[in-house]
Amino acid sequence: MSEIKKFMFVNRKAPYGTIYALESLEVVLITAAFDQDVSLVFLDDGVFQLKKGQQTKGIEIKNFSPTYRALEGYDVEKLYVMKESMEARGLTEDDLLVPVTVLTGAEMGALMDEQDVVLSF
Amino acid sequence: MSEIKKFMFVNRKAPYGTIYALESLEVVLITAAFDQDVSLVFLDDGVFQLKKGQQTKGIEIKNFSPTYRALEGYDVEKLYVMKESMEARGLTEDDLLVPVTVLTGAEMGALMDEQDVVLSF
Amino acid sequence: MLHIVNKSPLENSSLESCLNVATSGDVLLIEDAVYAATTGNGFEPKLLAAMGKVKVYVLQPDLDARGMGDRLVAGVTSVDYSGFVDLTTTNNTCQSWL
Amino acid sequence: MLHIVNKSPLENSSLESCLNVATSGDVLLIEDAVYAATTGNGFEPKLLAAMGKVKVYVLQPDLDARGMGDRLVAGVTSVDYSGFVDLTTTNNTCQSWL
Amino acid sequence: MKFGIVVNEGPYQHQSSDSAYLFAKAAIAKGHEVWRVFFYHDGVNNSSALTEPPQDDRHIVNRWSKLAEEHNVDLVVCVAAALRRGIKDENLAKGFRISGLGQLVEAGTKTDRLVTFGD
Amino acid sequence: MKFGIVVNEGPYQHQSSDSAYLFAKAAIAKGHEVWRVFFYHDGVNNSSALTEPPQDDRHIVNRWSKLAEEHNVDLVVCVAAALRRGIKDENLAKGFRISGLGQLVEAGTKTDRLVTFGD
Repeated sequence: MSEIKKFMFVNRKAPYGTIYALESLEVVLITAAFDQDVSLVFLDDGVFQLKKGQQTKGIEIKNFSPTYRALEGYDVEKLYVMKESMEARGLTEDDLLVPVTVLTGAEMGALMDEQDVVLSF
Repeated sequence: MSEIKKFMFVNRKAPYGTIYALESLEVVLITAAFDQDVSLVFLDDGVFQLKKGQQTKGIEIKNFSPTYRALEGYDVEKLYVMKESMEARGLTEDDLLVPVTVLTGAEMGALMDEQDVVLSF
Repeated sequence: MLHIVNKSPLENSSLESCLNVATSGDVLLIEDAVYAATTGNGFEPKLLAAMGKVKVYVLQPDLDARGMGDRLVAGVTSVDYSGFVDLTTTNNTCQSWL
Repeated sequence: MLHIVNKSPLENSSLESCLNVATSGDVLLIEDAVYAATTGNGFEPKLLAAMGKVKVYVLQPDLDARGMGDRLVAGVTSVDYSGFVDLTTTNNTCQSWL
Repeated sequence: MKFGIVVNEGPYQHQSSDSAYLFAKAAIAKGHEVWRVFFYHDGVNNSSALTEPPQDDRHIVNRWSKLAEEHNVDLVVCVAAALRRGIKDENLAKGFRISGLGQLVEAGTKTDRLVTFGD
Repeated sequence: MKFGIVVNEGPYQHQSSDSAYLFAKAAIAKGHEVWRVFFYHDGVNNSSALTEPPQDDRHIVNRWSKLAEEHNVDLVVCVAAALRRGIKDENLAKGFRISGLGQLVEAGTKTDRLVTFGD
């Protein structure tokens, strides 16, 4: 693919309750492999995807959270978390698996406006 | 089936956006056909199921709301709507397709406690 | 950009999230989100407040299907599927608040 | 009776509806609803208020899966799947707030 | 006690099917009987014999089949819901059977407890 | 304009597939091109050849097949999502093809607009 576009992945759902977080991550990896400009944003319950210490043995579902740590290796480095969403869930940056940039809702809206393609699952 | 039990069907979802309302109605009809004691309760967005004047031609989905009017013919006569849910949606009893008994949340909770089987879709 | 919302605001927080993030542009309510644009619903005050910064549209076929065609909140613009397509072309991108 | 809730209270209104209707009995939080029983979440005050009339349980495996095992709100009782089964037998009926 | 279980969502997309399965297994481990699992709505997709998850993932369909075989659990798929979603005898996994909604009503009348899992 | 459409939910259970179809039809009616529809997550269930809704209901699967035939729309089903949910070539409806997630990325790069429908 010759064109390079700005892809934003909007993650708004908690992990495990539904498969969206996992299957979204699969798209992110492929999009990065196609050398596109990838941003991931986490807002609402999506911030829970990045919570440290996930232990899924008791629900017999694979823990896919280590993949977030591996994103850097795929040159996916733009990770944004919405401040208000994090605060409403009693979370701080220290609770998250990876370093992120924290944005306010308005800043996130502005960032969204700059994209070529916005994908939401 | 010799046993007669008190079945309550809890309808909490709007019609058309998802299929639950329609497929729930199919279970209600069968349960009545098996001569069980059937109650239907409508709360939260479920009260929208009973809204008069549904015109589904533009979305190419079958309008199943006339079935609520037919329930009486199947001896399904216990229909309850939660007062707070109706009010929060700007609806009154006049907006509904069928006569219902209006209950407060607490009254609905008490009615739920009396059932043998509660089914929610 | 165009923000598309498809969930009832009385059951799900996605419309509220959308309105917190969208600082400008168009918001289109489809499927169960159309209830947000009906008079007397509990979310109405929040929708009215947001109408200062975004323009709100509603998909009429979804409103009609739900028997709510006659109670549209003033200031909300009704569109059919053809108008929905137009909104995706007049805006550069669209985000679905699923 | 036993009320089973499986949705995040920050995204969906089902837990709030449940707590408005349930005047007594047990409430079990499973799947994404377990977030309601974690300290510092926005729904915590409403959960604490409800704990005067209902007893609240949370499914520990779902809490652990989400990395929230160490931040359970005080007064909420944690159960495993075996305890979930017990709750359905000690109560006469159960309603899932889907 | 005698349990009936209702599953309203398909495998993988929602956790409901996993929760239902782990509940059933725990009930059986405690000496209860899981008399019937009724698959309704998208729940009928739990019975597709063609399902092939990644190797490192749980196989939700086979897990149900095995539970049925080992503990004599009656796995019933709603025929109307199944036809709407492309589940027929030709792609039905082992241990499942397709039948009518009356089987759900019966699960309500014949069991001590009916527990529903869905979205 | 050239459109890409993403469908994330199966037929009947959610309205998303209906909305996506009516949007596609309206876009074509206005002279736009619907270049590709990508079916992801439970959306893959839109492609089951075994689907048989009641006679008085719309046939969501056939409707997609017909759209593809008449307007040359590329209907792509994600292979990983499809295997997880029991969709394979043997039960794939006419006009659909199974392929990888790269086809979704391509739908993003090669079209003017990408519109997502889901739950």
